[in-house]
Amino acid sequence: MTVKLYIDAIRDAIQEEMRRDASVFVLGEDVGVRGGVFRVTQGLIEEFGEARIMDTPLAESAIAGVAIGAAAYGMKPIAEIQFADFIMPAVNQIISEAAKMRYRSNNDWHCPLVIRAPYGGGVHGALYHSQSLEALFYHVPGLKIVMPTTAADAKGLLISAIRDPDPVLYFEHKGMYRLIKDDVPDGEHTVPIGKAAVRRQGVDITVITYGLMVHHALEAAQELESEGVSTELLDLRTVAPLDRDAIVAAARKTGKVLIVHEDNKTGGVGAEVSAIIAEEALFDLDAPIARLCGPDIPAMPFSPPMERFYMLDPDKIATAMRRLAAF
Amino acid sequence: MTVKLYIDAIRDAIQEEMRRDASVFVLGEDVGVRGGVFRVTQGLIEEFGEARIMDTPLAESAIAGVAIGAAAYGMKPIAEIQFADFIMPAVNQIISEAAKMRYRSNNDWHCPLVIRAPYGGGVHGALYHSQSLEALFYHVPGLKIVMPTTAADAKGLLISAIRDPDPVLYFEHKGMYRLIKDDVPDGEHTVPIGKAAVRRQGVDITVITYGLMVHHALEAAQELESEGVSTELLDLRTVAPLDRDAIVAAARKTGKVLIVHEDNKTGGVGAEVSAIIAEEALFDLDAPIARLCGPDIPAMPFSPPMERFYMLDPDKIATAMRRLAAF
Amino acid sequence: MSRHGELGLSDDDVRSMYRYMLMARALDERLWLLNRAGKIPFVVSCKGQEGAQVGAAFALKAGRDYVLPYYRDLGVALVFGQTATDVMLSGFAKWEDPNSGGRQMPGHFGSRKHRIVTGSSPVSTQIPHAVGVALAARLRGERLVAYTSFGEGSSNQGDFHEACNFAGVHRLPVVFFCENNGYAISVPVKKQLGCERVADRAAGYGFPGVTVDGNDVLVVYAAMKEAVERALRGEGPTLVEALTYRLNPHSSDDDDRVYRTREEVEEAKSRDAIIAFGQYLQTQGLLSEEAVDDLRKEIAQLVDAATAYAEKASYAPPEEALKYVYAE
Amino acid sequence: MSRHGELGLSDDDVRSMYRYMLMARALDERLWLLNRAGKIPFVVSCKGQEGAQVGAAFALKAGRDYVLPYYRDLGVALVFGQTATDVMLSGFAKWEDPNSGGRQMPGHFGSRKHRIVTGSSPVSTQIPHAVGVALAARLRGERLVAYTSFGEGSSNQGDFHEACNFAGVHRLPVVFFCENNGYAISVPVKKQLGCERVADRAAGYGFPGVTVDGNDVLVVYAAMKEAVERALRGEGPTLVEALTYRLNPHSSDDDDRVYRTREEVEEAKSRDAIIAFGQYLQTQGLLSEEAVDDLRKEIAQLVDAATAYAEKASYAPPEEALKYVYAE
Ligand SMILES: Cc1ncc(C[n+]2csc(CCOP(=O)(O)OP(=O)(O)O)c2C)c(N)n1
Ligand SMILES: Cc1ncc(C[n+]2csc(CCOP(=O)(O)OP(=O)(O)O)c2C)c(N)n1
Ligand SMILES: [Mg+2]
Ligand SMILES: [Mg+2]
Repeated sequence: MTVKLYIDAIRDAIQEEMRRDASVFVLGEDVGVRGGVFRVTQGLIEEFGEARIMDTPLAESAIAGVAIGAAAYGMKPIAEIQFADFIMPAVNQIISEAAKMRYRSNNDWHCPLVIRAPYGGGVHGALYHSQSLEALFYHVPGLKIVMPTTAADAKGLLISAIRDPDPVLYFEHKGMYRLIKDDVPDGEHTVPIGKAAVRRQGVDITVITYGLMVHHALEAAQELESEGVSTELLDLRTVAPLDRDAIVAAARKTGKVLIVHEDNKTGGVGAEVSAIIAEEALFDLDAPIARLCGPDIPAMPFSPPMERFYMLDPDKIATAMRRLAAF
Repeated sequence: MTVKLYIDAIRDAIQEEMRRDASVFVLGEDVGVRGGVFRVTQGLIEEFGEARIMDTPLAESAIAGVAIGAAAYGMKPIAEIQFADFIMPAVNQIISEAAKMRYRSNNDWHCPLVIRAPYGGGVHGALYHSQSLEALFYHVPGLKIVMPTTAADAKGLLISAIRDPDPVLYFEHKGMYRLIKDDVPDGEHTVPIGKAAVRRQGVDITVITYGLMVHHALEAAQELESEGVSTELLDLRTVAPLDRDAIVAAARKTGKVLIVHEDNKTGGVGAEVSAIIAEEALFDLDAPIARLCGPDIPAMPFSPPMERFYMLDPDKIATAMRRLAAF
Repeated sequence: MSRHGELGLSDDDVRSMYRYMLMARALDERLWLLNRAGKIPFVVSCKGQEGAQVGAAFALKAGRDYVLPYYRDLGVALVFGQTATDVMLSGFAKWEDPNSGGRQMPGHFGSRKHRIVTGSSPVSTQIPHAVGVALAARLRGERLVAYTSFGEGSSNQGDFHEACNFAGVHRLPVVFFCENNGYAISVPVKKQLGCERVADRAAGYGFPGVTVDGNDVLVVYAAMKEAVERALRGEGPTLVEALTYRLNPHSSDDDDRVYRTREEVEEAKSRDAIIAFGQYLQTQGLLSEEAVDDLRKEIAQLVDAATAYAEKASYAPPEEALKYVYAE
Repeated sequence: MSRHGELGLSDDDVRSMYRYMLMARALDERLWLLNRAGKIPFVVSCKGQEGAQVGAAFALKAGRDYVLPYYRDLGVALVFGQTATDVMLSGFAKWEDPNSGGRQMPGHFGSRKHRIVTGSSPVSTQIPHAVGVALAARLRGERLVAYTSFGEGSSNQGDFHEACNFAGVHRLPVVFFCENNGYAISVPVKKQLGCERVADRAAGYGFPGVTVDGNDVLVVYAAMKEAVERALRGEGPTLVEALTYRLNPHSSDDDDRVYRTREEVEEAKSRDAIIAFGQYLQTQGLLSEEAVDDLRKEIAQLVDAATAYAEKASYAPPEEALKYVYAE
């Protein structure tokens, strides 16, 4: 175990897998000598050379499409999209192609591809460098989406994603890169895709969330603990496919559920989580299923007061938790 | 009132608005002399000429992007995407641009654009000519999405969409073009965007759906009526923004809700509908909120038995309704 | 020396090419008939483009090269190993269809064992895939060519541009093959392309672009051969544009009478590569009229047998639809 | 006659051009300082490209033409009517920012009254918009030019290709202006473009493409003037590529030392259009050294005042974030 920054855990996973498996390579904008605009791939070009740490032209549909072709051939590409917001031009390749390649060929062709993209706000990124994009993809059969919360998961889920025989979107919160650090197992460490994690046990209310919001919710839960409210906190970790069993169990445990995400509310991952609970655990509920999410505005403004207005924080979450506990 | 086919009602709406307002024009693939691959725009080039019924190059991002530019200038473009499945290359233009133009300019620039796209299956369209695409967009603030069920709504919602000051996606079910006909008011006829319609009053169970499934559900409801089960049937008509009041009222009325859609289940419009009910009407419910949707497979296969397996029909819906009624 | 001899093609080669052209034509015509008889729901036709396709495919090497053909490229799929039965199984959407198990429409080729990469319906998405295959092969040290084809209308998609440029920057062994048949469904090339020739676009990616007569099989072969050799020498991609014509409507759902004259279609029929190549073989004394008749008969029997087999074959059970969303 | 006189530019015109260049430079430098002082969170720089921008903008006509500039095109925004105060309000993300009310980062220009169409961050999306504006104007019978700019890296996006082709097919009055500064963030042009010059791409869309020295303001103006006149004559689009250099890192978040040498940057500084154009004006006797000093002082005062105003101006109230998702 070594305490690592979230960003370093991501780099470690790439580096270890590249050493282990010659099929793994990285492609994206500025991933080479620049080491990525966030420095995730820093130093890798020195070790692996520019053939395996490849600066691409500025063209996301090609980044995804070329990676898909390489994956079909049998490589294991890790494509970096510089900001999740810029994955939009690649949507056709991701949804029409990567997600459907195995299915449409009746299992003959496969697409073992990882697409990494920094998402999330609170970093003065304004409308187009702050968005959460999981709602765009989590309804697409054939894709998997992981959104790690801890450095340990960042490493373990990335290694699992690279080894996965199907396309995996790996969304990393840019606000967490240098904010979050925790114990990461040294060497080979995988975290199963599709499994949520209970981050805190409790009996009064259940909070279901993922990504940066897990940390905010943990802070809020601590505050509520001091007020006598005990919180069960489920970190989804994978948002597609969702861990139905864990969701239902967490909801049943307290009968009061608050779903939290940074992404806009309508049609977000929280909608499906709520629907799963309403489908499978309705009679265990003691309160309406609450959601606390980003407001339904196109994206997060640049000006600090409006950005803060958009972003959730421990206070806002604690308020929603109190309301639920008091129900 | 004249009985009209669904497809003719769409054409009427375009024609009448083009006569009324010189800003309205149509662009898309094969919309000109071919009249569209489904013949929606048949005859329009003869009346309006090729400047206003414009065959574009085969490039959806340009179709959307050029239409956005024209809308910003002050025109009212109606862009046709030949099959909803092929809207994917235009996602960046629709989500990053059309949806955010007003917001990002602080109300200075507007994008009064309609994008029409035939969706839906059961027509031997296979994986890429059958999909329902609303889940890709309904979570995007800044977009509106209408999915008319009747010929009257097809006309009224299209006229409303054309006059709307913001971008509207207009999804028309290709299986309904020549299957559905009903009374359409002659001349100017608008249907408000954002308002659902109660298609059938009932007291035992509530079915909430939209598009072709409304017709299947009506058939199923009739069957159940004969078995003594009375169905409240809500046709959403607009899937973004959803008519929350109508959804909550319909759920409250019977306490037993079945949500039906052709689109895949996970993360579909039904997820948000369920979440709204779980949020606002939980204690009025007498049964878990049920969803009957397309299975979570990438898309609808070509071979007839597998296509039928994917598609919902009155029988499958009736079965789900019976189960709910018996709960 | 004969024209084909100069290109390094043996007499057997050109006879074989002709046979593939006839086979593609026969399959296409049968599928069309089956559609009109209500037996199969959809066909997209290669008719008129077989010469360009077979000319292109013969410059490649099945087993070594990867192909990412578009929906009309039946000729290429056949040269790369698909059989008449495979094609019919796909037409009837049967379980044994090697392309998709009946999941996709006909014309959506794919089989790993033949190095035919699975294709979809949205046009041009295969073009970056071909670049990816070429890149991957280089990373693995495998010497091969990735071939991908598309129509002239499809060369207007962003994916064409992004893929060509990517291949140009990295000098990857890709051949971009455009079958310019003058129409994208109803839209004539004048309304599709700002430029005269799709090949004019290659200069924007730093590699050669050539336009050839797609009705002259040997001219197509020659251009493709040069492109393949360039690619194998590590000199990068080539864009080859074959001028051809689609003799049928766009698909079995189309009616081409509203957008082109019968005279135009008839005139194009007279320039059919199958006629021209047949005459060439006869002039060269490589195929008597009799031999052609025999060949046609043999092919007709193959197509009959394939049709009978495919018609009787079973559909995938409905629940098969749930399989292979992910690895199992 | 003087070079500028031959181009139809008056002495006042060229003095005005120089003033805009200095103004853009001064605003950029101030924004950069404010960023380094922690007062504004982000800047994207025009430094080094002002000459190309002002040269381009002067060939257009504010009030008549529409511009769809990319994030570096501060020079164009100024010529089209944005003021120093506007720019500073945007830098400080204040409510009065005419571009976005503080919603967007600086460099995301937009104001309806100046016919500057609102821009976003994903590169190249504005290029089809420009084509749409041109198309709409033609439909309305309004005679104008739509100008849009982008970097050379951004010319690799599918939207560039689709938009250029659309404009080419319909011979629309668009000028595509590429500011080729040699890098897309860290990636040099060699790894971006398969071709030598972005202008090589124009042939693929059937319209002229020219490459000019972006450090020579009058050469840029001349090329743009010709493009604008062509457009107004109904002869369609032109692609103008200006070879230029970005003197600053990509943005205030970038560090360019890892990907280019200091020597290269210093060398580029010596070729700065502002120096060259200043010398030209002096040689022509249009601007004494003294006059330049006065001009710089006047501009510095304007920038000071704008900064002071913007710094004191208020932010939009937080709940403003909820407004204008749809028409209200
Ligand atoms: C992205 C996308 N848009 C639209 C279509 C519908 N479509 C199928 S084929 C076709 C025309 C293709 O024309 P071209 O590229 O010239 O090839 P051809 O069919 O003439 O061989 C169109 C518009 C599609 N398949 N994919
Ligand atoms: C679609 C998209 N992908 C990535 C980015 C991130 N990004 C912003 S600017 C830039 C480089 C642009 O280079 P170029 O087009 O040459 O313009 P320059 O900045 O050099 O003027 C990149 C990669 C973006 N804004 N949009
Ligand atoms: Mg064609
Ligand atoms: Mg650049």
